Amino acid sequence: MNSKSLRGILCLLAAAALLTGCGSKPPLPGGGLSFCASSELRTPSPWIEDLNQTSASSAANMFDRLIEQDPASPHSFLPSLAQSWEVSGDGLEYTFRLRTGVEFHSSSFFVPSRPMDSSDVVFSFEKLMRSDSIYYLNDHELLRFPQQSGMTDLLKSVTAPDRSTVVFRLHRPDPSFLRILSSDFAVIVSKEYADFLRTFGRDPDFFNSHPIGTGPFMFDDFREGKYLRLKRFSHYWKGPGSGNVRTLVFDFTDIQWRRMIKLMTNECQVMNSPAVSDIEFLEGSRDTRVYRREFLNEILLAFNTESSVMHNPFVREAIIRAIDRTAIQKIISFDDGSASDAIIPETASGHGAKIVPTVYPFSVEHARQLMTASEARLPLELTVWADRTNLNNEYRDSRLYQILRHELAEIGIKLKIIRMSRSAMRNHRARGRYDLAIINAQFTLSDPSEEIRSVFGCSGADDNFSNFCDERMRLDLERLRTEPDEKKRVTISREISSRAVEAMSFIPLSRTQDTYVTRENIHGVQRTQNEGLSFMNTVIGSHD
Amino acid sequence: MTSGTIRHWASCLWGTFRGRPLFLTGLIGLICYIIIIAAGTLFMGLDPYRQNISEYFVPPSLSFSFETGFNRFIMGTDDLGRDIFARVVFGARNTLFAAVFAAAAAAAVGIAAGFAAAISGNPVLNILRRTMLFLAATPSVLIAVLMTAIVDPSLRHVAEAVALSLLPGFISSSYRIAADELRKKYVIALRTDGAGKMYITRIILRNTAYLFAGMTARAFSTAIIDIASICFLGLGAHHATPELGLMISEGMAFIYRGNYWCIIFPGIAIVSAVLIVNIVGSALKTAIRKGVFENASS
Amino acid sequence: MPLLDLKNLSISRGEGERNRIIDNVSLTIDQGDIRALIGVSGAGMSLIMTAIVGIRRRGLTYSAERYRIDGTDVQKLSPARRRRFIGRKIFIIFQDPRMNLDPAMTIRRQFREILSLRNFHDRWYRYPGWKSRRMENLLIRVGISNYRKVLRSKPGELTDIECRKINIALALAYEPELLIADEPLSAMSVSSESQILSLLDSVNKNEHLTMLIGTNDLAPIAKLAGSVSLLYAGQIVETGKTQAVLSSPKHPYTRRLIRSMNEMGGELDHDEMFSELGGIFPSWPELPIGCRFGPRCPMAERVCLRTPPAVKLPQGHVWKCHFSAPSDSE
Amino acid sequence: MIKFILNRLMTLAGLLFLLSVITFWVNVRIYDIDLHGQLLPEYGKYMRNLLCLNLGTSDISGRPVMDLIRDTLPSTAGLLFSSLMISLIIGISCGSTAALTIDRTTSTVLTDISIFAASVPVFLIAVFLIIAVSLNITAIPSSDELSYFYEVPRITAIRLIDILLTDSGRKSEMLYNCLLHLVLPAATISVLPAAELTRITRNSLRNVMRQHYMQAAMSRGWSVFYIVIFHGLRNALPEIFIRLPVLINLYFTAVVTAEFVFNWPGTGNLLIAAAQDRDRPVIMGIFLFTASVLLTLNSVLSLLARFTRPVTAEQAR
Repeated sequence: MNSKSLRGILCLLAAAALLTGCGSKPPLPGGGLSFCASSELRTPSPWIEDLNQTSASSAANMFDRLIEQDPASPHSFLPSLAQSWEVSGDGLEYTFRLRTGVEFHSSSFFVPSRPMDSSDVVFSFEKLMRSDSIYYLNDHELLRFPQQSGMTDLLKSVTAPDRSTVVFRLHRPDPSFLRILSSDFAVIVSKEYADFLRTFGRDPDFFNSHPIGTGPFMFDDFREGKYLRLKRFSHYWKGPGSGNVRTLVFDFTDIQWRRMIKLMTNECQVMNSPAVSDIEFLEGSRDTRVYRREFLNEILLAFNTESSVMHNPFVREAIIRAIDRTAIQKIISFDDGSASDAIIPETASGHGAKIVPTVYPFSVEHARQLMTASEARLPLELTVWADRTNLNNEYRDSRLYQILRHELAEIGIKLKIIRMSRSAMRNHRARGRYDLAIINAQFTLSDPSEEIRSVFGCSGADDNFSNFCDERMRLDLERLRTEPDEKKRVTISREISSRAVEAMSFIPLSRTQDTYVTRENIHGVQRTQNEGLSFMNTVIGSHD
Repeated sequence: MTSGTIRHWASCLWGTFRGRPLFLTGLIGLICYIIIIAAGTLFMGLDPYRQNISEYFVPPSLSFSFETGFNRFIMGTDDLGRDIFARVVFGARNTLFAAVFAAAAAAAVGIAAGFAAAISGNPVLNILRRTMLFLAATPSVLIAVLMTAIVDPSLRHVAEAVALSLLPGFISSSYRIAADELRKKYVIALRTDGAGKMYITRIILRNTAYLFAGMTARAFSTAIIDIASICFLGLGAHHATPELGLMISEGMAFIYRGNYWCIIFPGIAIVSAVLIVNIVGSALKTAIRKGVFENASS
Repeated sequence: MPLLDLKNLSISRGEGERNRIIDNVSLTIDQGDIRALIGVSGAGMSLIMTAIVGIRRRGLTYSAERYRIDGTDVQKLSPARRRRFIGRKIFIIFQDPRMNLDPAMTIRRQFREILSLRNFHDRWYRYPGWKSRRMENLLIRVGISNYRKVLRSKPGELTDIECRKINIALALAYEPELLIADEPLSAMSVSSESQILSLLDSVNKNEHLTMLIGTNDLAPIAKLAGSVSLLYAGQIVETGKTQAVLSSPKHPYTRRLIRSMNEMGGELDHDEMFSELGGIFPSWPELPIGCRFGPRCPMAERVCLRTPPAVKLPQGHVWKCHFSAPSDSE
Repeated sequence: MIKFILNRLMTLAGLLFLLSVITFWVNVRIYDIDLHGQLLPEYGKYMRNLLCLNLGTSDISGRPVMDLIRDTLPSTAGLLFSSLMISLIIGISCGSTAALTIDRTTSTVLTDISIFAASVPVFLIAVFLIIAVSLNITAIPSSDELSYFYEVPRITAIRLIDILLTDSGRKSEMLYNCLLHLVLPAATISVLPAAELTRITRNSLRNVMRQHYMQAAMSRGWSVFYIVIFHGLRNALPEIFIRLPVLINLYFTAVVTAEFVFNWPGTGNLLIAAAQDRDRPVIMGIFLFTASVLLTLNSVLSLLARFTRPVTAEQAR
């Protein structure tokens, strides 16, 4: 009676099944490599981005710098776009001789008419230095790299005596200037392109959203919060290189487990920031390789000293003592080291750094007494802002929050944790009501001064979520800005951070070491100075 | 209430549950569920917060050895070494309490408003009822999201959002039921006999109670699903709170490594709760209908 | 050869004699005949009619010794072919005239559907627009003069009598060999009843359409039907030519029926007659063990309550009773 | 009939007004707007912004909310449409089968499956699909709309259509990739509505099948398929339409959850991200947008239910 209708339904189902498809694996399109990055970019132009691994990687692959750090010895530099350079006797004048015949990328609407010359270099740096420059992304955004590196204060002028020579003049001698120039973010862009765009009145926005550089990969497409796609640049001045990556995609995936799934299902071939507890698993897996990174990622707890409750130092000390930071360190990073009060470790070797014994040892009893002494009304409800993006990962964060909540409940403090992105935190800071903030700070061990000045800075524009600043810190920050010697800067940085801890405005919660993971068939991913990943010489091997 | 009526209701209930194997299964499931939750939260000394780093990702097992006795973690542990069984028990309690609150609040307010509109015939209430007909499809997730804009997310607010989303449905259907009933001959007869509004309300309520029992049970199961979904999306309970949806959301972070037990047990807890509520709800509906309209002896 | 030859149709709800809702009903209808099936509602008329067209109800088991239409053994056909075959031969009209028509479709579309889905391979009138012409003709044929408006309307906008006429017109459009009508006269005024009766009569005479008409009232159909079958509690108690049955009823039930009809000038309906008889009309699951009319029969004897009666068939007049020739004196 | 439409339109307008009042009140609460007794001018300003489709700018990205919605809506529409098709086909065919085979194993099995499926939260289905499908068949991806390696020009903004419209050499490859990305989210979204639709179709079609006109049509020996579609479903439509608002709710939750889990670049994902970031302008904007769409949809559905309902004899008189 209804065999016919059943048949019809079966046909429909079969059609649906065909439509959804259950075929074999599609071939990876054209030597494509996908990098699942833990943080997202708002523009494809690295010089107006937060300094993190993703922006450093995009800068490293799309652009070139005048000079490069020698991978073999961290304090010497190799020529890149500059063939050679000289420093004047007083250390105030740097003269660079440029490489000739370096071609810029071309795009669908712009074809460069000339190779790179000195005017491009001058333009690239003036654009960063000038505060009245039109290359701001948004009026509330800061030009991140030049401000953090201190270049704006250091650089007096950039001039081009002839087409292949550039002269940098400084306000004061600074030996770290070469380091600034070799930074991934000190990129050279095309002046001709900017002029071309200006004739159409599309200069700042198009320049930032469709960048033109000289690097091994050229810009192809960008979608905010989703991806950045680069194509191999066939006329790269260093030659084709040994890599076979033709299309490079930065897949912005801020949720950690999704990065992992993408890596496991080969949707991504490279990812960064795996969960610490997964590293063991990943190292054991046949499909993946783990590369540890020599880089320090610190989770700091900032006390908002302007909040009415946190103004009370007893409460702050009670909180510090109530947190078992050794346990946190163990849980978050599976590190057996003991907790430390020092934000910058004594030795600059990163992992396994010697750690000074803590001034505020863990003691719930003591914390309870302090709470009684503080005469705060219990239970105390505190609002915590937590940094959601940047270098952290979901997994670690939620664990951290749970531990904090658990431990502070012991001394009668209830936490209300609100997670938001770093930029949201920054935007809400002025009018926000928060008591504590959990932030992720990322220090380059050789020169942590940039991040130090951002996190502990005294001007309102910084990311100082404790709002704490006394005269000594102000002086130290000023010294840090002007100090030419790299080693001394590390010392000053350490002083600033220990002062912040002493004043109980900040406390380090845990220190992690970030890593990146690749599929087993990916070889030759290189690290750059600012811990970006360069895929120029990356080889995608065959599956087996 | 005399002993006769108690016996009558007891026999109706028992008769219904005994009548169909499905109902009986549901009843047994319900009893087991309640016992596990009550025993787990009150007597077994389980602690859903206790962390033990050295025993993370212990797989679930029922193994037994003479030295150590039964495996301590029958459902395994999560990444912080917390007992998943304890978290499931407390999570089920939290989720179900929130769902009970949402369904009960929506039912009480909704039925009262719907009846008031139908029986009083007040035009203002009638307009309200009409608007509710439109709002009946407002998704709870949308209300929960709106609430995050005003207040900080918490399980209580999620329950309130779910109650709000269930309310219009209750108002419009209780209005419809009451209006239908008012048109029936026996009510007209009562009216002509001069019965008061309160009396008529009571009679109608008694005669439609089985419908409302069914509706409330359905609302309860919807509330369980919605609360779990909202918490899964991260708009609900705080991170450490044991909550079934949130546990699954956190367990997502380990599925690629095969630690499925972080997800499977909360998942089973949700699905079985919903199924049990649905089954027992329809059994109750049948039983109440039997109790109101049939004689106990028959 | 009879058009419909149905022998010993039984429809039962479970095992055993007493669970047979329809008990060994046999119907043979000759070409061009009108057969009236008479019984109260609940006697099983609808069940028999739907069984003939192949609609089965849930929970019932159907069996028949023989079922032939036009000489073809329907039971030997595969289910799909059986459906198509019966569908081509028989057209059924259910009791409620409006519910026979799809409420969501205009009358025109329903005509069109019937005219398209019935395969008229050998028909001459396949010129363009023949369907419209045909449906208009048919509507006029059944006595609907405002056919344009009717064709445009949906069933909900029409009156009962119009719907009945449309049903008959649809049947004519379908050109079946057997028309089954379930209570075509129920709940109608006397004038509409006579309209429908004369329409059915003329259809039978002019189109030679064989009919099986189920009704609970003998009087109006008596003039129309060539033969009648009386149904009581799922059994056919008496069958024969209308004339023969009317003049010499054999079964007590028939006699009672005819006597009351004569006494009251045809105005008496079943309810009144049975209130006179006393007792209640038996229905499943309380069917009597012996003769199903036994408990209410005025002339019942012991044997009637114990064993079912056998069928008596002298010359085409069939009845079912323990007493071979009941006297007229009763 | 016109009166009925007007009535519905008036109700809709009233509800939209109510919605604007609610969101206005929420805005006042969020931003601590000091009304100073100037309630009406403030509300007027708010309404003027709304009517100009000016929903404010995001706190996080600084982009206008309307732009964000315009960017993400096509992806959601594409996903919604494909899952709508899948669930309609599966739901209606399963429901019809169940209604036709009542009291047989097929019907029981279908009904049981649909009841069980309705007890499973949609996120569990999503998680299950990732575990069962994506981690085993690596060809089926678990996130995003299309592999980022492909470049599709933005014509209609719905990826699938855009791909069909392009004349790229890798068209078939892209189409295949796009469909593969669609598999898991669309499956996740379709399951619950399909189950619900199965139940709705089964119940209303069962009622219709009992009617005499259906039995008469069946007795005529026509194809069951034809009868079910052109008579059965046609007459079951009003009842299906009346119950569809339940489906809207299901679809909304399912789309939001699926977009969140599968990282689909749609409005639902945007909404959840905004809620997690507490990006209030975006939350309010999307809420307002979605709520007005849902309300409109609801009134359209009730109009449809009214128009597909056949005229009864009482109404005709």
